[in-house]
Amino acid sequence: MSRLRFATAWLAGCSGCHMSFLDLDEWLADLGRLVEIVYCPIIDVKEYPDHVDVALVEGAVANEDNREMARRIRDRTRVVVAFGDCAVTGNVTAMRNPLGSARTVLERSYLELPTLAPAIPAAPGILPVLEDRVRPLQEVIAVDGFLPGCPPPAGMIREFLEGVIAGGPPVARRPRFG
Amino acid sequence: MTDSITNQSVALDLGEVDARFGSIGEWIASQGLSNGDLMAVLHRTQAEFGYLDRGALGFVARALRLPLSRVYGVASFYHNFRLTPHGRHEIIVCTGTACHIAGATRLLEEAHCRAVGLKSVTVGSTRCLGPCGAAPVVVADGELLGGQTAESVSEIVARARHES
Amino acid sequence: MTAERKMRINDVQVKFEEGETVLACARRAGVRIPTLCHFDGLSDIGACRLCLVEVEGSAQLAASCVTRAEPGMVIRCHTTRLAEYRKVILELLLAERNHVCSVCVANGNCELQDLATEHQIDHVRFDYQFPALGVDLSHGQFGVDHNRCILCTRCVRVCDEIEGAHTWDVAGRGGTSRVITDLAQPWGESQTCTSCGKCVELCPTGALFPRGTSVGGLVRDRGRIELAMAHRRHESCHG
Amino acid sequence: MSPDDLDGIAARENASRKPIQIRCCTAAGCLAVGAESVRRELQGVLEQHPLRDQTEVIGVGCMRLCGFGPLVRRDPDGTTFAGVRPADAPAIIAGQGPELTPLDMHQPFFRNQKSVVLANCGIVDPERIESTIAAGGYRGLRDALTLHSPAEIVQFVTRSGLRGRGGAGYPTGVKWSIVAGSTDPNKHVICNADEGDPGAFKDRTILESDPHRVMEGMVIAGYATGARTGYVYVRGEHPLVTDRLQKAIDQAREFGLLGTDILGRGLIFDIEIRVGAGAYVCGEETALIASIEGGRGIPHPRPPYPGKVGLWGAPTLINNVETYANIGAIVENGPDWYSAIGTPTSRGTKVFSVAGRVVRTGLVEVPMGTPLREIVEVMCGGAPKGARIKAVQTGGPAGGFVPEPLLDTPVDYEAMAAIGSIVGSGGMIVLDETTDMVEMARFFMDFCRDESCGKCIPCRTGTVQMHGLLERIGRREGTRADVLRLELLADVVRHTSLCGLGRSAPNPVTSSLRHFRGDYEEKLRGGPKS
Repeated sequence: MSRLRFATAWLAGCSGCHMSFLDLDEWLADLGRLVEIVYCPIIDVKEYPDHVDVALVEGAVANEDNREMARRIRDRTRVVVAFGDCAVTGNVTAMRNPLGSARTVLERSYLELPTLAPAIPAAPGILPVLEDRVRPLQEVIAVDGFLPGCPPPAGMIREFLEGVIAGGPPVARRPRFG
Repeated sequence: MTDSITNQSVALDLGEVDARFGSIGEWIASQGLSNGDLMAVLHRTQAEFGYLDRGALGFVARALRLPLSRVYGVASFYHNFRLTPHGRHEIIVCTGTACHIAGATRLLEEAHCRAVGLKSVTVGSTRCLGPCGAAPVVVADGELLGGQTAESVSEIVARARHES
Repeated sequence: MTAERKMRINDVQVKFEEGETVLACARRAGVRIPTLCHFDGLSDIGACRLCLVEVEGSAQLAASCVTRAEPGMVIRCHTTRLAEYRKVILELLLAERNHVCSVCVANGNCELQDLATEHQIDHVRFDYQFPALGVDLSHGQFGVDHNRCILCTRCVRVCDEIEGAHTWDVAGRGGTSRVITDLAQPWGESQTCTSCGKCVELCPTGALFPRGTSVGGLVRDRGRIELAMAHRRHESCHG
Repeated sequence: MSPDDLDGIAARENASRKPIQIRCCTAAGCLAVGAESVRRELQGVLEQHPLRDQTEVIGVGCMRLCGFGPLVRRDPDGTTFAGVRPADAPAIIAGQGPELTPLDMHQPFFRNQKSVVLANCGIVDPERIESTIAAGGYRGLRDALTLHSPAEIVQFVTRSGLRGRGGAGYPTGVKWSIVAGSTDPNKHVICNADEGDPGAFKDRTILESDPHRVMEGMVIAGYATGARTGYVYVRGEHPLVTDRLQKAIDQAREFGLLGTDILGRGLIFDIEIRVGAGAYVCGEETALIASIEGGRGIPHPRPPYPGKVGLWGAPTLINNVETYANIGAIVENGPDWYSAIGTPTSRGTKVFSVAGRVVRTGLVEVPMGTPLREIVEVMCGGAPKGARIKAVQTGGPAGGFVPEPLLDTPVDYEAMAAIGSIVGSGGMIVLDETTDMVEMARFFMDFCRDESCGKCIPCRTGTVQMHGLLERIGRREGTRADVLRLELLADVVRHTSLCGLGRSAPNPVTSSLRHFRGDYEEKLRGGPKS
C-alpha cells in the first residue's frame, strides 16, 4: 500500500523540536522507508504540497506568514499535529503577549534599546508583519493531535509516529509540558 | 473589573501616621472595638479621609492588632473601599440589569469620554443601587438621579468640571 | 450504640476515626485522590476542587479534603466524570496565568505539571489569558513570580498557622486576586517576614523560589516542614 | 413596656392622627425622581394653608408602582397621584386640581396583590415606631411571648410551610429547629439584606418602608431559638436602609422591644447593623459570616452548615429579609392561615420587584402559584409600546430565562426549577423581542466573573473563559466548537464550584442555550450549519 505522505513544518519556533526530531538518528532511515517525506525544512521543497497525510507543525503563530502557512497546511493535510510546546501552548514565543501589542515590543527592541540608527524594520513582502498576539496553533486552525514538550523527547516522537503510521490515533501516551 | 493589585514601596513613619489618624484611634477606643470590627473601622476611615492609603491601612492594622496583609486583603476585596484618591467630584453610573437594558453602557461611555483628563472628576460604575423604577440611574456626588440620558450625563460632568 | 465507623471507598471497606476526612481515609486505603491546595498539617479550605468525589445518595460532589467520613458512606473517587472535571480544572489553571514550563525553575518538579501529565493533558482547550503579572526579587533570598501562582494559598496558611508571622495574604478579588506581603509592598520590605522559607518549600509550582535557582533547578526538601508541623500538631488549636 | 401597653400606644397614635393624611412615598425609587422636594413643598404649602389643622403630610414607604413615582396618596379617600411635581402641591392639599389625574387603584396591578409582607408598606411612617404599632406592629411578638413557648413557635414556622425567600427555598422551619435544638448558650440570628441581584429591590424596599416588621421577625426568631444577638447585613450601596434601620432599632430599644427585658417578659435580644462594602458573594451565607467577622467575603465549605457552626463558630440562623417579614403574621394569624395561601409545596406569598422592558415597574406581592404571565402582562402591562415579551428573567445572575411561551408557569419553587429557572430572591426582569439573549448571558457572566471571590478554580477561571466565549460569539466570530466549550464549562463550573455563586453562574447560559439556541446559532461564523 502506498506510503504515508509525511511533512514537518516550522512556524514561530526555535527549531529545537526539529533538532529532537533529528535525534531519532538511525530510525530516520526507517522512517524514510515507512513514509514519503514530502515537505520538511531540511529537504529542498519550496511549496507545501497537496494531499499530505500527517504533518508535524513546530512553532506558534506569531506573524502573518505563520498564519497563512498554518491555513495552507490545514487545507492540504489530513492529520495536523501541534509539535512541541510553542505550537501547543505558545510557550516562549508567546511570552511577549502580556507586554501588549506588537508595536510595544518593536518599539522597545528597535527604538529604545539600539544606539545605532534606531528604526523599526519594515520590508513589505519580505519581512512578515508581527501579529499583536502570538497564538498556539489550535487557536488558528483545527488541530488533530498534540505532541507537547520543549522539545518533545525523540522517543516520544517515534512512539507517536509509529502509532500514527500503524493507523492509530495521533495521541501521545505520557504527554508532558516543559 | 476590580483593578489589579500592584506592589508599592512605602516606609511608614509611625509618628506621622498616628497623628494623622488619631481621630480613628480615639473612635476605636471609645467604642471598645476589636479585630471583628475591621469592616466598620474601614468604612469610618474612608468616610473621614476619602480613601484608604497604605498609611491608613497600616494604622488600622496596628490599632486592631491585625496582620498588615489581612487588612490590605480585606480593603482590596470590597468594591466600595477605595485604595486610591478620587477626584473631588464622583459620577457613578449604575450598571445593574434594569439600567443595563435602559442603556447604562452608553451613559458610562459618555461620562468617561466627557471626563477624560479631568483630575477633579472621577467616573465609575457600580452594581445595582436599587431604584430600578428610575432606570437608568446615576449617582452624582452622592445624589441619586433617575431617568438619565447621554445629554443629562454630559451636563453632570460639565457642571462638576465647572465647579472644581 | 453509635454506628460502626466504617465506609466504602471504591468498593473497599475502610474503618475511620471520629472527625477523619474522606481524603485521609482514602489515602490510608491506598486510593490516590489528586490534590493541590491540600497539604498535610495545614488547615483545609476546599479551594482547588481536584479532590472532589462522588457520594452515593447525594447529587452534589464533595471535596474529600473537607468532608468528614460518616458511617455507611459510599464514596467513588475515580469515575469518568470526575476524571473529566479534574482535567478541565487543570486546563483552566494552565490557561489562567503564564505557565511556561520550559523556562521555569520548577520544570520537572511542579505538582501542576505532574498532575497535567497524570491526567493525560496534551493541550489546553481554553483560550490562554496571558495576563501581565510581575516578578518581585526584592527579598535577599527568595523571589515570587505571580505568573506561576495558582492561588492555592498554601503560603498564606503555612505563614499564619505554622510560622505565625501572617506576612502573606490574598488581595483583590476573582481573577485579579494576588498573594501579597504586608501592605502589598515588595517582599524585601516586609517587617513581619522572618525569612524562614516555609512558604517557598510548600509552594506547589515555581511561583516562590530561592533566588539564583536556574531552569529546572528547584529541588524542595519538605522534611523540615513536616517535622515542624508534627511538633505543632500535638498542641495545635486547628484540629 | 408591658404587652398591654402596645394597644395603649396604638390608641394614642391613632387618636393624634389628623383627619386628612397626605402620604408621600420616600423610598429610594421615588427619591431618585425628586420625591423629597415634593414632600418639602407639600409641607411648606400646608403650613400657610387654611386646612392645616385637619391635614398632615407623612413621609411613608413604597406604594409599589415605582415606575410612576413620585407617588402621593390622599387619605382617607385613598386617591393616589403619580409623577407628582412640587408645583402640584397646592392642588393636592386642596384635594382637586385640573391637571392632576389620579391613578386607577382598582387596576390589576393593585387589585391582584395579596399583602402579608407589604401590608404596611406605604402606610406607616418608617421613622416613627408609634406609626407601626398603631398599624398592628409587634402583635405577633406579643402573642409569641405571652401565648406560646419557643418550641411552639418553631412548630408554627414549620407548619406554615414557609420556605427561604432568599431564592433557595430551603424550609425555614427546618433551619429554625436546627438552631433551636443546639444547647450552645451562644447563638446568633442574622438577617441577610445583601440583595446583590442587579435589578432586584424588594429587600431594600421592605427595610426602607417597614423595618419593624423585619425586626419583629428577628426577635421572634431569637425567642424561638434562644439566640440573644441579631445582625442585619446591609449592602454598602443602600445608605437609606442603614439610616432607617438604625432609627428603628434605637426606637425599638426605647420602647423595650429590643434589649434585656423585651415586653417585660425577660427576653434578651438586640440587633446590630453590619454594613457590607460591595461584594455580591456576601449574599452567600458563609461569605456573609466571614464578612461580619471582619474578613474577606470568602465562602467556606459546607457542612458544617451555619445552623451548627456559624458566626464565630456559634450556631447561627440566617434568613432573608422577606422570610423574617412573614414571621409576625404567621404567629398572629396562625400557621394554617398562612399555609392556606399559595401552593401545596410553595406556601404563602412572594414579593417580586418587576423591572426592565415593562410598562409598570414596581413591587408586587402575590400568592405563590400565581402564573408569571399574570404578573408580567396582566398586572404590569407587558412590554411598552405594544412590543412582544421575549422572556422573563428571575433570580438575577443565578437565575434563568423563562421564554414567553412558558409564562404560564406558576411561581413555585419546583415548577420554576423544572423549566431551568429559579424563583430567586425576587428580581424579575422583563425582556422584549429586541433583546439579544447571547448579550444578556454575557452581561450576567461578566457580573459573575467580576463578583467571583477568586478562591476556587472552576468559578474564578471558568467565568473568565465563559465570558470570553460569549463575547466572541456575540461578535459573530464564534464557532460551533465554542458553543460546545461553553456547555462543557457550564457543566464543570456548575458541579465543581465551592459555593452557590459558582454553582449557579452558568444558569443564564444553560437556560438561554436551552430556550434560545437560535440566538446563538445565527451568530456562529458560517451561519447555523457551520
